[in-house]
Amino acid sequence: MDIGTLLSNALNPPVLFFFLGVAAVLLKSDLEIPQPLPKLFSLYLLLVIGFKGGVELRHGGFNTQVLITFIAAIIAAIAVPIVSFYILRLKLDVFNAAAIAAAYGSVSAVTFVTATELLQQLSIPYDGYMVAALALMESPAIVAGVVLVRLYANKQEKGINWPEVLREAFLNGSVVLLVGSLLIGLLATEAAEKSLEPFTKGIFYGVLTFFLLDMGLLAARRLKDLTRTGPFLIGFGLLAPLVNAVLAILIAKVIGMGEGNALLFAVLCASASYIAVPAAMRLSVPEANPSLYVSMALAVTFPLNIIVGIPLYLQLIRLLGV
Amino acid sequence: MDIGTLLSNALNPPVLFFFLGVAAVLLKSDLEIPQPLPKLFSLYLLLVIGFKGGVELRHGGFNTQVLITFIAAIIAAIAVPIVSFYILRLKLDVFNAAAIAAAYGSVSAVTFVTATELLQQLSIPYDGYMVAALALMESPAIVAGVVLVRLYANKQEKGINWPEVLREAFLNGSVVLLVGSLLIGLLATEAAEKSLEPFTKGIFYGVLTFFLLDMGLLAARRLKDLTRTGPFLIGFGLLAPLVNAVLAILIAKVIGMGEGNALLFAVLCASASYIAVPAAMRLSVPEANPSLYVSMALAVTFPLNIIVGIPLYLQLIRLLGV
Amino acid sequence: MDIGTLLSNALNPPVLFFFLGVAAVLLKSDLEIPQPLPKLFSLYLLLVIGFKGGVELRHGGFNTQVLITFIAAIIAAIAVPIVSFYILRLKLDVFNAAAIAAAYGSVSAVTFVTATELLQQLSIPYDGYMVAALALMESPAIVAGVVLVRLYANKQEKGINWPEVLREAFLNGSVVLLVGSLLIGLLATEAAEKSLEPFTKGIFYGVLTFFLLDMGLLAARRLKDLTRTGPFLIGFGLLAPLVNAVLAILIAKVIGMGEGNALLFAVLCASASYIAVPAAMRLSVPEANPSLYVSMALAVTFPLNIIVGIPLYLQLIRLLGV
Amino acid sequence: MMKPVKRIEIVVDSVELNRLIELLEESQIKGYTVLKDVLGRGVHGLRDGGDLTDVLTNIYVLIACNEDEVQPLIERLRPILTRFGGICLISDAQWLIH
Amino acid sequence: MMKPVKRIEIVVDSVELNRLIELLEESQIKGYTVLKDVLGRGVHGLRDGGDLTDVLTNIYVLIACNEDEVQPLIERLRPILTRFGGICLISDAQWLIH
Amino acid sequence: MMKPVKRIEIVVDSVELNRLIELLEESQIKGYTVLKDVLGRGVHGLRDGGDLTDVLTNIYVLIACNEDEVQPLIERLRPILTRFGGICLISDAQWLIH
Ligand SMILES: Nc1ncnc2c1ncn2[C@@H]1O[C@H](COP(=O)(O)O)[C@@H](O)[C@H]1O
Ligand SMILES: Nc1ncnc2c1ncn2[C@@H]1O[C@H](COP(=O)(O)O)[C@@H](O)[C@H]1O
Ligand SMILES: Nc1ncnc2c1ncn2[C@@H]1O[C@H](COP(=O)(O)O)[C@@H](O)[C@H]1O
Ligand code: NA
Ligand code: NA
Ligand code: NA
Repeated sequence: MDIGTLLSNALNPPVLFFFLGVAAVLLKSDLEIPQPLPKLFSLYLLLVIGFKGGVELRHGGFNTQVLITFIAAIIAAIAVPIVSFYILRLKLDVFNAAAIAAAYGSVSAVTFVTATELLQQLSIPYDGYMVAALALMESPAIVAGVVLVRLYANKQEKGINWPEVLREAFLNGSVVLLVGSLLIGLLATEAAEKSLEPFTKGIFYGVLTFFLLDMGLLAARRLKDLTRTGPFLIGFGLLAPLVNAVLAILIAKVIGMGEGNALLFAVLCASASYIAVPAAMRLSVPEANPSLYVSMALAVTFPLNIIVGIPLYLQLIRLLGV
Repeated sequence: MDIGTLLSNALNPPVLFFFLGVAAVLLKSDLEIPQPLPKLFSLYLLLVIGFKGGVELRHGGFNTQVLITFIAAIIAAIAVPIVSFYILRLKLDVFNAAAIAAAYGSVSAVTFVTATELLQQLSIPYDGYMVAALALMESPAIVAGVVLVRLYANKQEKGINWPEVLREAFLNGSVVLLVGSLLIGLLATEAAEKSLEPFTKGIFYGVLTFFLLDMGLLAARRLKDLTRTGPFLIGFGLLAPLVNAVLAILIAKVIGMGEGNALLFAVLCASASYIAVPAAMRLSVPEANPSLYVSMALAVTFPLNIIVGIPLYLQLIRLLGV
Repeated sequence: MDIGTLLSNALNPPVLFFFLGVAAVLLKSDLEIPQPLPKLFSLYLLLVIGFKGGVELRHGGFNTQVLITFIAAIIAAIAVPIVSFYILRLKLDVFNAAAIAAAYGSVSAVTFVTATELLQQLSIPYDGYMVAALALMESPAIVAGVVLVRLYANKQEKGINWPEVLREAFLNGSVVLLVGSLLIGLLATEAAEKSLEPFTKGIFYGVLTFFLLDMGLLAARRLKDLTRTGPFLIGFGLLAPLVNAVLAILIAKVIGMGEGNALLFAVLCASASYIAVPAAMRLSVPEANPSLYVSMALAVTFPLNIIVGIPLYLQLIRLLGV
Repeated sequence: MMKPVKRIEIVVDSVELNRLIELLEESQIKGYTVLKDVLGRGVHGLRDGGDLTDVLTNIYVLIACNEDEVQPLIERLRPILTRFGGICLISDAQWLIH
Repeated sequence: MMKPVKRIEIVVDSVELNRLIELLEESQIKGYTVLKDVLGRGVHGLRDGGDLTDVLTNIYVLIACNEDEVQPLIERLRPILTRFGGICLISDAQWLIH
Repeated sequence: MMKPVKRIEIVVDSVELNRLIELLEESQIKGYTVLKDVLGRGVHGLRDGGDLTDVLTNIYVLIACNEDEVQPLIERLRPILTRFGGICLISDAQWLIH
């Protein structure tokens, strides 16, 4: 493992502030970032990630390589929840297994953007359309989760209330904001892009840093829930991302993605959703316990990815000569 | 109609994000910007609009042209509510007629600043003192509204509680912040202005964009109220701004305002207040139904102005060779 | 008194917006900055003050002068509360005397940063390690306050619950954020520092200005409490800072601090805490009345320092040829 | 240990906050609890808070007082409720003397 | 002057807000009060709101209604409480007629 | 269908939140509801929340429990109320069994 990238990643202010948040909770400090401030940061980040993705997409262009990447993304977003569901069913009831599987089939935009920041620092190029892949991978896992519940839960539920499930999966707040901003980025003129730059580029890294301080606070508080859930779930939260990342890197090699895109594709498969999926699961699979799937995605998988995962996957990509 | 300006205005990120907000509500998405985030944006915008107005006012200077413009502004801010009141009385009770008339006699700072952004994009010059005109037109309509209620409502109310009414009109939060920031802009040194620029100029367009996403959400939610109020009020919400704008443009031509100032004057007359006036009306005219005058100003007149109005008025000004 | 510096300080946007906040409350305007917006500003300011301090500390270096300054800071942070306690005991019960003494022994980061802004405007150099002195002076006064209560309050309380008191003093939210950000600033690379600049330097002065508008509102609202407490406490709130500043300036002269550092040291001694200490006092000395020590620190000492104090102490430093 | 008290609950348009506090002070009511950003629906329509100002929000006030303090208070309260709307509920409770 | 009413208090997962409002409208309940960002603990564990979304928060609904309106309402309410959890308390109060 | 319960309402300085939750857990109280940012006035003066920290705010806690759980709870609660102030009201209600 090339300690250099690992260390340079861990010494990035965003990751350092994540540690500060965790430390504050472990030291029982009363440091707190009250609602709706976390909501302000996550809305800003989704808006800017989408908009910048749209702008880069416009510069880029569309070719078969882009299409193949999108197809791979959608397949991953359906395969991961199905495989995860059967593994989780070893120890969990249908509802919780489906909800956690949906979370791990979906993605975390902030993990994605922490990876793009690292790529920029190491000046490794990547394509704008990867943000579109991010948007594509948000929702399918939610539908997969609900279908799995209907298939395996006791049969007394008639069919699936498809309109509501699809609205929950494809029209929840984060997806609408991400996809909407992406489309607006596509339509924006050069002048508009320029006048938005201090907002979308200037303060972006600073707001991301402030947000990761809050994520550290939230993750550390969720840790207490996890201690009660036992080793199996923590194990899944650590292993699933690594396995998913390795598989993603292999697929990337097969499709011939560049180094940057491969890392982003691995991070999408390895990251779990803690905003879009929990919001959807509460309505479609209310029997599942939110503190389980939120804690795993936020307190185990998110820290794993931004501290160790991202540099590790990059290392692996270089090893396999993608 | 020169489609060019209309389209370039509609393709501006702020307007596009307004559409995104409306679309999110129509698609029943749970996208939401919880209080007090909208308050944060509107406080920031008022502070920056006022401060920048003061700075430009200092650079500008004072001459008879400025004085005439101010007089025209005050006359408009009194004439519009009186005329609107009698039109509204055709279908509405005294209280609601007066409250809506006051809203349309007052102004919307965000509509004003969307117009200044368009003028900057088309590099059409305008004067700093127009922000002072904006400030002058905030309050008179509130006083007019209250006076109309006392005159026409049943007589059992003795006189007008002038201290409270004047405080409500001239000392409500938005007016104090706008006028206060304007005065501070006047006093600020070049160095202070410079060190504030990343805050007042840099992120301004971005925060305006974020705010219009929220305005889209609020406007679309208010639309439901309007469907119940019937066609007359929606008609008034669409026609009054156009009529007021045409009259304003004629006055601008007579006084000899430049193209930029004429557009801003038209926008001031055509825009309706959804922050200062509702806050004042609730105390002085509690019998009026806030969901009526808020919905008309926010869900009908505001969208009309920023999507179609502003480019249309500019077109008209060029036609009449102002 | 050189009116120049006094005026140039008072005409700074932050101070002007403080006056605007006070004026809004005195005019009974409904201008309000609802929670948790003030919390957002103070978290941002603490994070940026700490981070920038850490960055400057890294550039600086460590020598005996730094060590002596730190020792002087800690001694002041213990001496001030003890002396203040005995003075306050002339008129107050043990609990309130200890709580107010602790507030005046501690510091206000925003007063500190208003002074650094003035130094930058007058291009007077100062050292990064002064932020470390700020951090060092946050907590000792809290411990001193609690010890004084245990010594002088009726004896029925057995000993001091040291773990809780120390956690309250050294691990409360503001201290953890300030010290944490300082350490992260020390570790940050040049590239990271650069990409954070629009956030830590660009919008800093603007957010400080917005924050002082809110401080003006809060200070003016607290004034009503003070009128009930009587002249003694208002007198203490005005005199203690001046006396502490003079003593600090004498110490600075003895230790041979530069002009900039001497001003900052004086401001640290002269400022009182209205965030960290109140939060700690509520748990360790619940018998004290928060509206007393919060109002004195926020409505008397803070305005005194930023309007008159800072330029006055600078004047004094120049007079004594520090 | 315990004393019987009356629980008065008031939900009214948030614009009435200051007027209501003055009224409580005039009726020598020294203790009350206030909740802000309260939503709801009533005769005056839906107050879902969905607005830039707190125009469309209510406040909830809880007052525990002795039986004899109820009458003077609700006499002062009635004109406000008639003009600005809102509701007032009165129920019984025991106050823990400490 | 006063009329006896029933006070219905409901605390339920905030995700149920829309469903609950629909249910009130179906039961011809024209007046209700809603509090958001409510925390708590129950059979479904701790809801401390500590999250990026309002996944871990409740809502509190207060309904003052006549005795005869209670039965139809709680019959519609029961299936929601069984499926999504939450509590419903019913107490007596006097409504100030104004 | 319904069972009688006791409604305990507590309003206390928000700094007491953790201590109060511990106390509830010690008294085997498994269900409670908490409201934050509560304002008010009492013996300790006005808490209008107008401050940079939540120094000047209260919390409101609602506990529905059986009659026999009331005594142990209020015995533990009394010392907190005496030292830090606040109020505790106890009233009757019916719990909807679902
Ligand atoms: N029957 C009721 N039960 C509970 N709350 C109510 C009731 N009626 C009105 N309210 C509350 O009081 C506010 C004002 O009522 P109104 O003046 O009737 O519109 C409403 O927005 C509700 O929050
Ligand atoms: N005994 C109780 N007393 C007061 N509130 C309760 C009680 N039980 C549950 N709650 C509230 O109802 C919410 C959902 O309850 P549950 O479905 O049992 O988890 C909890 O988060 C609490 O806010
Ligand atoms: N009589 C009362 N009725 C309702 N709330 C009260 C009453 N007395 C006190 N409170 C609440 O309890 C808090 C603390 O009370 P105290 O300790 O008496 O200052 C106050 O800030 C109010 O929110
Ligand atoms: Na994934
Ligand atoms: Na107008
Ligand atoms: Na000090």
